[in-house]
Amino acid sequence: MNAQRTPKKKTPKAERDHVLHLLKNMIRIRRLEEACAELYSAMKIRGFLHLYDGQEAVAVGVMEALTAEDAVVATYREHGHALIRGISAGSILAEMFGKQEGCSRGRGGSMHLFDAKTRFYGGNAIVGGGLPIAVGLALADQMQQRPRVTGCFFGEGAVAEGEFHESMNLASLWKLPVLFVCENNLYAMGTALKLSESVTDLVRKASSYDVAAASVDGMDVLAVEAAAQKAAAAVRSGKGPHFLECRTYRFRAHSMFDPELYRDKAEVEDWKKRCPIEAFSKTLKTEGLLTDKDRQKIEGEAAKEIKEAVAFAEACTWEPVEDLTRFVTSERRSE
Amino acid sequence: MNAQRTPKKKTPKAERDHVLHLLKNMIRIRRLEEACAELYSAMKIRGFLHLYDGQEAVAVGVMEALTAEDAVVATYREHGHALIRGISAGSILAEMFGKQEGCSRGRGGSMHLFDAKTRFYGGNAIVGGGLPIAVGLALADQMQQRPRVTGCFFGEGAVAEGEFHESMNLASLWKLPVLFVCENNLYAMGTALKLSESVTDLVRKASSYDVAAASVDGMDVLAVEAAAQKAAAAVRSGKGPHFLECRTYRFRAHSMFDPELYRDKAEVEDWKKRCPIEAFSKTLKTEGLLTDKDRQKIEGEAAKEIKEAVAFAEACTWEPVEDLTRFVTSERRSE
Amino acid sequence: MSPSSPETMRRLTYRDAVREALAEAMRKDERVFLMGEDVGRYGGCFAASKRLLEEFGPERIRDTPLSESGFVGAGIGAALGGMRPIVEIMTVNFSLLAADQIMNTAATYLHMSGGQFNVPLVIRMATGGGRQLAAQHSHCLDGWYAHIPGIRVVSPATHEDARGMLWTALQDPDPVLIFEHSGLYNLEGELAADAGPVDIDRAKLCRPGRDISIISYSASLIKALEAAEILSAEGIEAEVIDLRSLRPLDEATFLSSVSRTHRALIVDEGWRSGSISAEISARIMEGVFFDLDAPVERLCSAEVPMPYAKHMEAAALPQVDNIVELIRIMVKTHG
Amino acid sequence: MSPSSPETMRRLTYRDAVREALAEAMRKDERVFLMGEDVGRYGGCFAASKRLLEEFGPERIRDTPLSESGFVGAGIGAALGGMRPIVEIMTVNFSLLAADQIMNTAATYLHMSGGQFNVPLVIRMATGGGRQLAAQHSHCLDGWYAHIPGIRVVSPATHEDARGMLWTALQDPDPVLIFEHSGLYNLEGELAADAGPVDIDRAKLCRPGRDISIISYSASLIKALEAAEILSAEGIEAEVIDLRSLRPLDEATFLSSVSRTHRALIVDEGWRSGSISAEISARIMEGVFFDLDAPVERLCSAEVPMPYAKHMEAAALPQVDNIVELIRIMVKTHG
Ligand SMILES: Cc1ncc(C[n+]2csc(CCOP(=O)(O)OP(=O)(O)O)c2C)c(N)n1
Ligand SMILES: Cc1ncc(C[n+]2csc(CCOP(=O)(O)OP(=O)(O)O)c2C)c(N)n1
Ligand SMILES: [Mg+2]
Ligand SMILES: [Mg+2]
Repeated sequence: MNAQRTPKKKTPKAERDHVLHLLKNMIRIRRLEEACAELYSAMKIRGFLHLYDGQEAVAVGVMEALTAEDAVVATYREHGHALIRGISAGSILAEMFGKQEGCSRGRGGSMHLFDAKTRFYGGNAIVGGGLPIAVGLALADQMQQRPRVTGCFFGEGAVAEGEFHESMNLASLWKLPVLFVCENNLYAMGTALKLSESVTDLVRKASSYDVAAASVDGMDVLAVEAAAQKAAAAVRSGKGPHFLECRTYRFRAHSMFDPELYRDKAEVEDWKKRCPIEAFSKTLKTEGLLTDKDRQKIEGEAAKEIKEAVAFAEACTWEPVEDLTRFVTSERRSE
Repeated sequence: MNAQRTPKKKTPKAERDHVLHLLKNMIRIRRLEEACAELYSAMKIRGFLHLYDGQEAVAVGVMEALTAEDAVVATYREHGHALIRGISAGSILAEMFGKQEGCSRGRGGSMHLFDAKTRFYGGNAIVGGGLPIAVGLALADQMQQRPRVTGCFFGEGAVAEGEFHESMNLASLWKLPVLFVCENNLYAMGTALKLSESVTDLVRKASSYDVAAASVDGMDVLAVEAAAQKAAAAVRSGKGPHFLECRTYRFRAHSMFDPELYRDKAEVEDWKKRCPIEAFSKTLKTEGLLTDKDRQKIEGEAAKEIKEAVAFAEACTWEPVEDLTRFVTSERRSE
Repeated sequence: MSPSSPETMRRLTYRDAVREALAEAMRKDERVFLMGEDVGRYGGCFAASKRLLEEFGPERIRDTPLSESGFVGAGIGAALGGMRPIVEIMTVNFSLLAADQIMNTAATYLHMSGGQFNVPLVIRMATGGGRQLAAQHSHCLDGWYAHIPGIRVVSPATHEDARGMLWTALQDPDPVLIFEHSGLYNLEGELAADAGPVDIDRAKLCRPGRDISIISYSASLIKALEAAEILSAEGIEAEVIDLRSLRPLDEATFLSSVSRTHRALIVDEGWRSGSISAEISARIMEGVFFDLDAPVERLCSAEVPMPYAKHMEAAALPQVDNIVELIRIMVKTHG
Repeated sequence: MSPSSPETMRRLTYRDAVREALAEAMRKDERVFLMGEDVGRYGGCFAASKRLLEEFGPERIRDTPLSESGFVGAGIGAALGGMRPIVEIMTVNFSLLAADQIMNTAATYLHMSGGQFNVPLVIRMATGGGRQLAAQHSHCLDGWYAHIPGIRVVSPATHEDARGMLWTALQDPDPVLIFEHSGLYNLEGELAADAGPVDIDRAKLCRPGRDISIISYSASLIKALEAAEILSAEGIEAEVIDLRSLRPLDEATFLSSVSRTHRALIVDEGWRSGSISAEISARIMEGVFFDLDAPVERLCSAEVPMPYAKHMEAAALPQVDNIVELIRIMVKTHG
C-alpha cells in the first residue's frame, strides 16, 4: 500500500512507525475536538466552534507533505491543522478559553489560531479570504527565490466566492508555489454543493485556470498523503500551483448552533462508517501493522496530551483588561 | 451567406434591406464616435471617454437578437450599444455635454448612459460590476415568467474579476436567461489578455460553469448576428445562460489619456485592415448587395444624424444648480 | 410604549419579530422574496428565517452560494426588474465583499441614471458584538454605512421595530440597509398582537428626562435605557432617544431634546473615530451650541478589532456601568 | 515652507513627486515592489509609474489582472512573507472590491494573531473629484477608511508629502493607505532637491492666523490656503492646518490652534454625514469646548454621488468661494 505514497521506499520498521504516526495524529485531533465539544457545553469555550471530526485524514495527510519552512493558511475549522502543524494542544485550548497563553493571546479564539513559529497564518473566518493571502505568501517566496510551498486549506463552499477565482488565476498566471487543498465535505453550512455550484466537479473548475488538479479520497489518510506529496513536490519544483480536492465529510454539525435540518441522518451514518480513523485502523490491523496494544498506547497518549492541555488551559491567565488596545497597531515602528 | 443567420429565410429584398441596415448601424456608431473624439478635443465632452471604433459589429450584430422587451447592460464603452438600442444620438451627446436633456440628465456622462424606455441599464464603470445586475434582471424575468433575455456586454478584462465568476455560477445554477457577450479586444487598458489570464480561451472558462459558450469573429457582423440569434433563441427558450465571445479589437486608444505604449502600431494596423465596416462593405459589393450610391446615401444619412445630434446637444440646457441633490433618493416613496 | 392594552400584548423574541415581518411581507406582496446564504434549508444563520422555506418554497426563500457580491448585485438587478428582494448578508463583516455593489451600484443607480431607475432593494444583516465571535464577525458598521448617500440605513433596537421596519423598507423606492444586532435576537419582549409597519423616518423619544440626553441606537439603546433606570434611582433623569434611522438622521428630534436638557451623551457600538456619534456631536455643535452647558460626550467601542476573550470583549463594548459613571460625572461638572 | 534655499529648489508635478518616491523606494529596498492594474506597460492609469518598468522590470513593477480583492490580498500575503509591497488601486471606488481584504484581513491580522503577524503593506489609491469622472470614479473616501482601527490613513496634499510619505509608510510595520488626489497629479510645485522622507504622524500648521482655524487635507487644503490668502487681504487671518494623517488624527495640533483662534472651519471633500470632519468637530467639542467663541462649522461635499456635468460637479465640491463666504460670516457673528 505504500507503492504510490512516498518517493523513497521505507524499511518495514520505518513504514510501521510512519503509519502509526499518521493514525496517532488523527486520533489526537479527534480527542481534541471531543474535548472542545465538552468544554463548549461547560461554557469554557464560547463564540462559534467548528469541529473537524471526520476530516482528520486531510489535515494529517497533507501536513506530511509540508516542511517546517512551508507556510499554512487555514479556515475557522482549523484546530486539527493547527495541532498537526505543531501548535501545542495546550496553547490551542488556552486560546479557546480566551487566555493570554493561547496561541493568539486569547484575541482570536477558535476561529483565529495563529502561530509565527510554525508559520501558521490562521485561522481565517472569511470564507475564501485566506486564498489571496496564500497567493501573496507564495509570491514572496517566489520573489525571494525560496523553494517553499504555501499550503492553503479551504472548504468547497469557498469555491463560489470571487476570491477563489481571482486567487486561482493569479497563482496560475504567475506560477506561484501554492498547494490549494479543498476539503470537500459536501456542505457549506446547510447548503449542499449541488445547490451552490453549477459544476460540482471541482477538479474541472480548477483545471479551467490551468492549475494542475487532482481529487482524492479524503477519508483515506494514505491516499491523501500520497496525493499531497506528489502535488507538493511538483509545486516545490517550480511547476506552479496545484489543486487537491479531498472528498470528505464532517461528522458533526457545522457549528454548535446547527440543528442539521439540511441532511439526512442516514447519510451521516453512512459516512461515519467510513471514519478515517477506524477504517485506517482496520486496514493496519489486517496488514498486521497495528495491534490492540498499539491502539491502546496511542489512545492513552492522546488522552493524556489532551487532558494535560485542558489542565494547562485552565491554569492559564487572563490578559489584563488594560492591554485592550494593544496589537491594533505595532508597539514600535520596526526596521 | 444567410444560411446560418436567421431562422426564417428572407426574400432577396428583405435580405438586402437587412444587410444595409446592419452596415448603416455600424457606420452610425463610427460617425458618432468620431464626433465624440472631436468634441472632446473641443472640450465640449470631458471626463473619461472610451470609444468603440473597431468593435461596431458586436453591438450591431448582437442587438439584432434582442427584442424591445429584453434588457441591456453595458460598460463605460457603451455609446454604440446605446445608439443601436434606440437611444437617440442627440440625447447621448447631450449627456456627454452634461446637459439636462441628456439620457441621464447630465448626471452620468459618457460612462453612464441610461434609458428606461429601451431598458438600457447603463453604462457601468466598474469593470465586472454589470454582470451581477444582469443576473438579477434575468432572475426577475424568470420569477415573473417573462420570456425575456438580458444581454450583458463586457470586456475580456472583466473575466478576471470575482464578479464574473460569481455571476456565471449564479446564472448557470439558476438557469437564468442571460446572454453574456464578452467583447474580447485583447487588451484591458494596457494589459494584454495573456498577461492577465492563465487561460486565454474564454470559451473554456465559460464552459467550466456549464454555461453554453461559443466564440465568434467579432469583426464580422453577420457572424455575430447569427451567433447571437442562436444564443438568444436558446436563452429565451429556457435553456439557461449563454456566453458569446466576440473576438474583436479597438482601433483607438483605451481612453483619451492613453499613449498606447503597450501595443505595436503594426498590430493595430493589421487589425484595421479587418475593419468591420469596410470588410462588410466589400463583401456586400462583391455580392452585388451594395452600390456606391447606397453607401453614399448611408453616409449622408449618418452624417446628418450626427450633425443634428451635435446641434441638438449644443442647444440643450444646463440643469439648474439648485437641483444638485435631486435623484439621490426618490422624491416620493412610490408604490 | 405601544398604545395596545395589556391583554393584546404577547411575548416573543426579537428573532421571532424579524421572522414574522419576513413572513408577512412574503404573504402580502408576491414580488417579495428572500435571498442569501442558508436562509432556506438551514433556516438562517441566526434562525431568523426558520421554517419559511416550507411555506414559501425555494424560489422565494432562495439559498445562494457563498457569493456576496454576486447575490447582492443580483438583488439590485431583481429590484430593477420589478421584484422586491430582501437580501440577507449573514454578518456585517461579510458585507464588505459586497461593498462595491452597495456603494458603487445600489447607492448610485438612481442618480447616475438621472432619476430613471429606482433600486427598491432591502438588505438585512446581523451586526454588532457581544457573542465572542472575534474580529471577523463582530463589528458594528451601521454608522459607517450611513455615510453613503443614496441608501437608507435603519437599526431596529426594539421588537416593534424588528417587526415593523421591514415592510416600510420594502415600500421605499430606494435601497434600505437593515442592521439587526446579533445580540438582540434572543431577547424577549412584549409586542402588540396587531403590531405592524412602523415609520422609518423619525427618531423616538423612549424615555423622557430633564438632566441629559442619551442618544443611541441598536443594542446600545437597551443599555442606555438600563443606565437611565439606575440613574433615575439616584435622582438623575436621563432622556433616552433611539435614533432608529442612521441615514437620514432625524436631527430635529435629538436637537430639541438636547436644547431642553443642555447635555448629551451618545452611546454607539461603532468605533469612535469617524463614527456616527461624531456626526451627531457635530450636528449638536452646529444646531444647538448655545444651549449646551457642557461638551457633548461619546461612549463608543474601543478602537480595536473585536477581541475574542470574554472580558476583553466586554471591555471593548460600551456597557451600562460606563454609561452610568460617565453621566454621573457629566451632570456634576460644569453644573 | 522648506528650509532649503531657493537655488536648491526645483519645480515638478505632484505626479513626478509620487514617481520619484516610488523609484527611490525601489532602489533603496529590494523587498519593495509595486503591484496593480496597468502600473507597468501602461505606466499607471494616472501615469504615476511611467517608465518604472524599464528600470525595475516586470517582477517588481507588476501588472495585475483586474482582481482588486485578489491582488490586495496577495499584497497582504507578500507583506507577511517578508516583502514590502506597494499595491496600487486605480481609484478609490474600486477599492470597495477589496474592502474585505482591507478591513477583515489587513487591519485585523496583527490583532487576531495576538501581536504575532505584522502586515507591512502600503496601498496607494487615487481619490477625489473635480475631473468630471462621475459617480463611480470620483469619491473621496479617505475619511471613511480612517474609521478602521489597525490601519494608518494618510492624505498627501503637498509635493513634499507626495514625495516623502511613501518611504515612511514603507517603514511602518502596519498597513498604510495613501490617498493621492487625482486633481493634484498635474499640479506643479516647488520641492527641495534633497527632499526625502517626511513623518506621517503630525498635522502641519501651513499658515498661521489668529481669527479662525481652517482644518483640511488633500486637495481641499489647497483651496483652504487660497481662501486664506483672499481673506487676509480683507484683514481676516485664518490659520490653516493640513491634517496629513487621517488615522491616527493628530488632535493636539488642531486643538491647540482652535484654542488660540476660538473658531474652526473644517473643509473636507468627503460627504458630510459621518465624515472625518464630523470626527474633528467632535474632538474639538470634547477637547476645547470652553475655548470656542462659535460653533465649529464644516464645509463638505454635497451628499450626492458625484454628478458628471461640470457645473454640477463644481457645486458638489467645496470651493474657495464657499470657504471665503462661510468664514466671513463665521468671523462676523458671535463676535
Ligand atoms: C464571506 C463569508 N460568508 C459567509 C460566512 C459564514 N459561513 C461560515 S462557514 C460557512 C460555510 C463554509 O463552507 P465550506 O467552505 O464548505 O467549509 P466547511 O464549513 O464545510 O468546512 C459560511 C457560509 C463567512 N464566514 N464568510
Ligand atoms: C473594478 C475596476 N477596476 C479598474 C477599473 C479601471 N479600468 C477601466 S476600463 C479598464 C480595462 C477594462 O478592460 P476590458 O474589460 O477588456 O474592456 P475594454 O476597455 O477593453 O472595452 C480598467 C482597468 C475599473 N473601471 N473598474
Ligand atoms: Mg464544506
Ligand atoms: Mg478589452
